[in-house]
Amino acid sequence: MSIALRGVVKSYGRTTALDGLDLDVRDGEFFCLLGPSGAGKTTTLKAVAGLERPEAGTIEIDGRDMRDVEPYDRGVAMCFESYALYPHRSVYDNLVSPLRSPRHRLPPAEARDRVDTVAGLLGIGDLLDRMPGRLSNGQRQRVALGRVLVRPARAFLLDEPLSHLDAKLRQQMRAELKAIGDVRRTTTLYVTHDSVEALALGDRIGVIRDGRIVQTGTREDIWYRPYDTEVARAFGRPRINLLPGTVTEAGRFRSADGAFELPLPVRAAPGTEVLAGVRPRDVSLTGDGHRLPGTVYVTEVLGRSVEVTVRIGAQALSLVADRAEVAGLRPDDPVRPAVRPENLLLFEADRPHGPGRRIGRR
Amino acid sequence: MRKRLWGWLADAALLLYFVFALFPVAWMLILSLKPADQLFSTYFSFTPTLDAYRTVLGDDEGIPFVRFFVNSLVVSLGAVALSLVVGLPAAYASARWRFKGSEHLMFTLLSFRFAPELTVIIPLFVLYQKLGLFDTYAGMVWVLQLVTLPLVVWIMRSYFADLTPELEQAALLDGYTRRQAFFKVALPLVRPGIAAVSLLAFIFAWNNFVFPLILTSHEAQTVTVGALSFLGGDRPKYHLTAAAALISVVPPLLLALTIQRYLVRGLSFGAVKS
Amino acid sequence: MRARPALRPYLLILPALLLTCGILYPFGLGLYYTLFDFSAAKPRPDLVRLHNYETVLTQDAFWHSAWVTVLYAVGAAGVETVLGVAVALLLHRSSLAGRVLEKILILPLMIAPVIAAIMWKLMLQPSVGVINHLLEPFGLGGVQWTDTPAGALLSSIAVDVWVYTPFVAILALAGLRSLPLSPFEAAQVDGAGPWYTFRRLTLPMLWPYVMVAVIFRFMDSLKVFDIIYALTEGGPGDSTVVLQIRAYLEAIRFQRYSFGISYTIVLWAVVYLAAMVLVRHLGRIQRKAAEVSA
Amino acid sequence: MDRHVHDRRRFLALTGALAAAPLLSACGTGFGGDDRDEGGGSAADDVTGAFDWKREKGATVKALLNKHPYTDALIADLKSFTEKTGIEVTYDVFPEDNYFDKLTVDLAGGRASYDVFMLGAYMVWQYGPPGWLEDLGPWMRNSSATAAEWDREDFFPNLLRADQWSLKAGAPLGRGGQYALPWGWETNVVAYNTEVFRRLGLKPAESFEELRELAGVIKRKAPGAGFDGMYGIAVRGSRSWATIHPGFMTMYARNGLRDFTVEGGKLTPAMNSPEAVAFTEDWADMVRRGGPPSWTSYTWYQCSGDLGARKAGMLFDADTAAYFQAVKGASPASGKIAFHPGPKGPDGSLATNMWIWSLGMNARSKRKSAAWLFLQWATGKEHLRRAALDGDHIDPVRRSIGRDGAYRDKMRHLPGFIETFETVVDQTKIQFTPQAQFFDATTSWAAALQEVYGGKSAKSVLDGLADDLSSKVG
Repeated sequence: MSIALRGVVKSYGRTTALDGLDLDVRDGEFFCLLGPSGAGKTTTLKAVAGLERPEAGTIEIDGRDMRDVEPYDRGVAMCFESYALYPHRSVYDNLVSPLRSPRHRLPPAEARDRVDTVAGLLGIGDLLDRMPGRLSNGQRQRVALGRVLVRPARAFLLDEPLSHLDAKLRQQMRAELKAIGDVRRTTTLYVTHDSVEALALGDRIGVIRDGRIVQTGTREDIWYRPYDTEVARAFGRPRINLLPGTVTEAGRFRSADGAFELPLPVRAAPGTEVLAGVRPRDVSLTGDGHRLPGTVYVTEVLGRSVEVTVRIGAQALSLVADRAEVAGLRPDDPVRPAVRPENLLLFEADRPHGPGRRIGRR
Repeated sequence: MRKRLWGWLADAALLLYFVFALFPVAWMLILSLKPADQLFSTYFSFTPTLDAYRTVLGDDEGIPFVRFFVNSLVVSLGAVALSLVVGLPAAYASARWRFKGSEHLMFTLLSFRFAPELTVIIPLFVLYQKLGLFDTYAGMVWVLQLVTLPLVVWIMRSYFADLTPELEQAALLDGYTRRQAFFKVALPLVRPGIAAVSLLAFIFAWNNFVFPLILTSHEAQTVTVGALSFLGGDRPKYHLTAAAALISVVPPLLLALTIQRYLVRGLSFGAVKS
Repeated sequence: MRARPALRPYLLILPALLLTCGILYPFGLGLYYTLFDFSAAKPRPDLVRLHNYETVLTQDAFWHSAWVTVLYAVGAAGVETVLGVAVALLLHRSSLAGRVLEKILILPLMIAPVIAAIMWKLMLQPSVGVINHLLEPFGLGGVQWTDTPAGALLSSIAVDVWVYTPFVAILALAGLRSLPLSPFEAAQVDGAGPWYTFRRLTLPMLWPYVMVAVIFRFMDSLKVFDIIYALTEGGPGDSTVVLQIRAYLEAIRFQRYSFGISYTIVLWAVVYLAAMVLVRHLGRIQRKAAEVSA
Repeated sequence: MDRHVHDRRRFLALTGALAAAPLLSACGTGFGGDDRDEGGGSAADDVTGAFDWKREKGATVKALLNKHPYTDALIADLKSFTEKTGIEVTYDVFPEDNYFDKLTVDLAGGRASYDVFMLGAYMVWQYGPPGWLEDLGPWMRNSSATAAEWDREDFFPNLLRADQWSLKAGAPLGRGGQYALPWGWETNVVAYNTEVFRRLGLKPAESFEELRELAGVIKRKAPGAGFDGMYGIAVRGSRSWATIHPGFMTMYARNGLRDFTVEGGKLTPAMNSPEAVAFTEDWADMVRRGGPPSWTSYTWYQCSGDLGARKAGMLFDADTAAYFQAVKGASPASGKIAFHPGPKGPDGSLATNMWIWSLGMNARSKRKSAAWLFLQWATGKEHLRRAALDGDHIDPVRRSIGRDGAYRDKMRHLPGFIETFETVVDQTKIQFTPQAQFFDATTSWAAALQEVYGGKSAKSVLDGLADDLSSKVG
C-alpha cells in the first residue's frame, strides 16, 4: 500500500504542526520519519491514520483520497508512543481487542490462536493475564506492538515504539522488529527522533522539521548527501565536524582563522562563507589524505575505538581511531590527521533563520 | 520535643474543628431521642426514646414521610441519571474537540449553577401547570437539572480532558467505531469520576429545598420539605424534624462511605483541570 | 455516529443543548416578565420596559442589600477558605485520628442547609438553646447571637461556614494529595523550613484547588437564601436582608412579581460577571501552578 | 394608557415567536383573575331546588391546609363529612413557615390546584383584589345551597364581618363580598406563669406602664427566686409581618392609635404620629428591660415555647399560643398558666386585635358546589363542636359553642381563660386598615421595630417607614 501526503496543513490553536507537508511512502517499504520532538512526526502519523483532520492538503492511500474516511476504514494499524494500552484490560484483552472489533472480528478460537502466535513471536506469552499497569516499559512496548501485529493491516504506523526502552533493549528490539515477517512485507511508516534507529531500519528516510519534509532518500542519500548542516548533524555519532571558513580564489577551503587549507571536491564561488563538513570516522591518524597539523586536545574512549579531539588553530576536529593507534597519545602531543577530499561535504554557512544548505552535487 | 508539641497543637486544633462540625449533628441526634415534653426543659439528661423515629416513619402526624423519602430517592436518582445521560456526551465533546461556541455553552451551563432560584420559580410554576408537570417526578427531574447538569458536565469534562485521547484513537484503529470507543474505552476509564460526580449531584439534588417547595405538593414532595413539615402546628416538633433530617442523611451517607475514595479524586479533578 | 466528522461534537452536545434550552426557557420568561409591571394588584400588566431595573438600581434598599450580600459572601467564602485549607492541612498529616475524622468530614454537607439553619437557630436560642447553656460555666451564658445587626450577620455566616467548610476542605485535601512530591523532596534537601515550604511550594501549587472552592462558595453565597430565611428572615432591622431575601419578599410575599424577579436578574448578572472574572483568574493561576510544580 | 397598549402590542409582536404560550399568561390569562366572568353573577345561582347534602356525591374536593391543631381536628373528622355528603376530600398540609408562599404562588399561577384553603383574614386583602377568592355571599344567601342548620347568625358577628370587604384600600371591613368564612380564631391577651407571680407576690398589670414595670421586675427577680433564666414578657420580634399583629397591635390599638388614617379614599401612614412614636419607644423599652434575649428572632414558637419552658413570666400574644402550653402534659409550665385580658388603654380600652383562621374558596375552582358543601360543613356547628371537644379547636367562632356546657367544662381548668375570652370578645376586631400592601407594610414595620429596639431613634425610623409606605400604599 502506498501513502501520499500533499501539502498537508494542520495547526493546534496558534502553533502550526504541519506546514504544507509532502510525503510519499511506497508500497511495501519501511519508511522512517526522523525529526526532533515537535517537528510534526506524530501529527503526520495521526493524519494518515485519520485521527487528525488536516486543514488543507490531501492524504491518499493507494491513490484514494482519504478525506472523510473514518480511521477504522483506512486499514492501518498504529502503535502509539504512549503505547495507549487499555489500562482497565488485561494484556490478552488488549491484544485481542482488534480481533473482537466489528471490522476485524474473528471467531474466539481463531482470535486466541492469532494472539498466541503474536505473543509468542514477541515473547510475551506468559504476560497475557497481567494488567498493563504491572508491566515494565519493555513489556508494554511489546504488547503495544503485538496489538498492531495481531490484525491484518495494509500499513503499520509506528510512533517511536522504542523510545522508552533502555539502550540495550532498544538495540535488541530494533533487530527483532525488522525480522518480523509481517513488518518486512507491509508498508511501514516509522517515526523516530533517533538517527541511528532510522539508519538501521529505514529503507528510506524522511527528515522532518517544523512541519515540513526537509529531505527524503535512502540512508546513503541522507548520509552522503545531507540536505543541510542540520541533517548532517542529525546523523552519525560522534557528530560531523563542521569547520567554518571561506572559499579561496583557487577554489580551496580556508579555515576561518587561516590555520589550514583543504582542497574541495566541489566548485564554489570564491569568497563564500562556508562550513566544511567531515565525519569523524572519515578522518584518520594514519591513512591517506590531506594532512592537517594539530595537537591532541582530549581523548575519549568509545569502547573499542577512541574519539580524539584535535586542536587545529582555533578549530577543533574530532576523529575516531582504533585504540591501538592512539595508545601513546597524551594531550598536547602533536598529530597530523588526514582528511580525504572526497569525504568532504561543503555547506553554506548557517544563517540565523536556518541551517546552511549543502553546496554542489556529487 | 518542639516538633511533638506542634503535633499536639495541630491535633488539638483539628479536634476543635470537628467538635464544631459534629456537635450540631450530635445535638440533632440527641433531640431526635428526646420525648416531646423534654424538648426544651432538658439538655443532656433526658429519658431517651425512639418515639420520634416511630412517629416520623409511621404516619401519626399526617405527614407521609416514607413516601417523601421514596420521592426523594426517585427524583434525585432520576435527576442524576438524566444529567449523566445528557451531560457525559457533552462533557466528552467539549473535552475532545474545540468547536464554535463550546466555551460559551460550558460557561452558560456553569452559570446556571449560580443562578438565583427565584428568577425561575414563578415562570416555572406557570409553565409546569400548563404542561402538567407540576407535582410530578418528571417536573422535578427536569428542574433539578439546574443543580446537577452543570456539576456533571464540568467535573466530567475535566476527567475526559485528563484521559489521553490516544486510548480512544487506539480503539478506532483497532476497528471500533467512535461510539464503541467511547463506551468501551473512555467511559470505563472515567468510572471513578462518574461515581464521584454522581454522589455530589445526588447530595445537592437531595438537599434542594426551594424547587420541591414550590413545584410539588403531595405526589412528588421530597424529604427536605417533608422534614420541615414537622415544624408546624401548636408547637414546632423539633425532635421530629431532627429525626427526619437524620433519616434523610442515610442514603447520601451510605453512598459517600462506599465511594469516598472516588469522591476526593472526583472533586479534585473537576476542580482544577477545568 | 456516521455523521460528518465536523458535526460530531455538535451532535454529542445536542441533548445537553436541548436540555439547556429547556432550562433557559423559564429564565427567558422570567426576564420577559421583568419588562412589565406585573403584580397581584395588576394582573393585566403594561409594558414598562426597563423601568423595574431603574427602580431597583435607584433604591437605597437595593444598594443596602447588595452591600450585605457582598459582606456575607466575602465573609463566608473567606472563612470557609481559610478554615477549609487549615483542616485539610491538618488532616493531610495523616495521623490515625485524621484518617478517621476524614471519613465523617462530609457529614455537615449532607444536611440540607435549610434544616441546618433551623437546628442552629434552635441551638443559638438564648433562653433554651444548648450553646449558651454550654457557655454558661465560662461566664458567657447570655450571648444574644442574632439580636444585633453584626451578631445576626456573623451567626448566618457561621452557619454557612458549618455547612460548607467540608466542601472546601475536601477539595483542598484532594489537592494536597495530588501535589507532585519532587519539589518537596528538593526543598527538603535544600534544608528549607516548614514555613518556607508552605508559602513557596504548598500554597502556590494548592491554590488552584482552593480557588475553585472559593469560586463555588463565593458564587453560591452571593445568592444565599435558605440559611438566612430560616435563621433571621433578614433581621434585625434590615441588617441581613441579602438580595435573594429581598427578591423573595418582593416577588412572593408582596406579590410584585416583575419587580421581585428584576432583583434576581440583577443578582444573576452580578454573579455571572463575578464568575467570569474568577474563572479567568482561575485559568491564570492554574498555569502558574503548573510552572511551580514543573 | 393608549401609548402603553400600543407599546405592548408592538412588543408582543416582536417577541411573540420567542415565548409562545406561557408568554400569554404573563399578560393575559395566566396570572390574575381577568378571565372570570365578572359580570355574570355567581356560580351559586346555579344551585336550585331543595338543599341536599348528597348533591355532589362522588365529587372530590382538594384542600390546602396549614399544619395546625385546628387542621388536625379537621382531618380527624373528615370521615364524617364524606359519610354525610359522599364527597372525598384530599389535602396537602404545609408548615406555616412555607404555607403562604405555597398558597400565594399557587393562586398567582392562576390554576385551580386547590378548591379550598386556609387563610388569615389579612390575606383577603391580598388575594381578594386580584380576584382569586370566591365571594361566598351568594352561596350563604342561597337556601338551595346552604342548609338552614348552618345558622349564619350563630357566628360572632365581628368575625364574619372581618372576612367581608369591598376590595377598596382603606374601606372598612364588614361591607362588600364575603371572601372567607371564619373557622378558628385567636384573641390577643396576656398569659402568665402563676408560680412566679405567687412567689414574687405579683398581680397582672392593668395598664401598659404597669406591664412594662412588671416585665422588668420579673427579669430582675425571678432568676433569684428559683426560675432559672426567666425573663419578664415574651412578645414576637422577628422580621416578619406576624410580629405586628398580636401583642403589639393590640396594645397599640388600646392606646387609641391607628396604622393609617383614611381621608377621601387616600391612606396616610400614621405609625409616626407623636403618640405612636412614644408608644413604640415604650414597647421597645419594655422588650429591652423585660423581654427575651435575642428578641429579634422571636416568633410564635419561641414566645409560646418560652412560656411553656418556664423561661418567660408572661406572654402577650394569642390566647391559643398560651393554651397549647397550658394543657395538661404539654410543657413544664402546664397547669401553672393563667389568662388575663392584659393592660387597658389610657381610656380603659380593651380594644384587641385578632387573627382569624378562615376558609376560602378558589375563584377558579371547578367544583364550587362541592367546595361550598365542604366549607359549610367545616364551619358548621356539628364539626366545630366535635373539634372543640375532641380536638384542640378552641376560641370558637360560634356563640353556641362558646356557651356550650361541655366546652366550658373543658376550658374551666385553665384559670381565667373563659373570663378573659368573654371580656375581650366583643372588643376584638381587626385593628388594621385593610389595604393590599398589608404584608409589605407590616414587614417593614417589624424591621423598624427591630431598629428601634437596637437603639435607633424611634422618630427617625418611623418617619422613614411612613415615608416609604406612603408611596406604596397611597
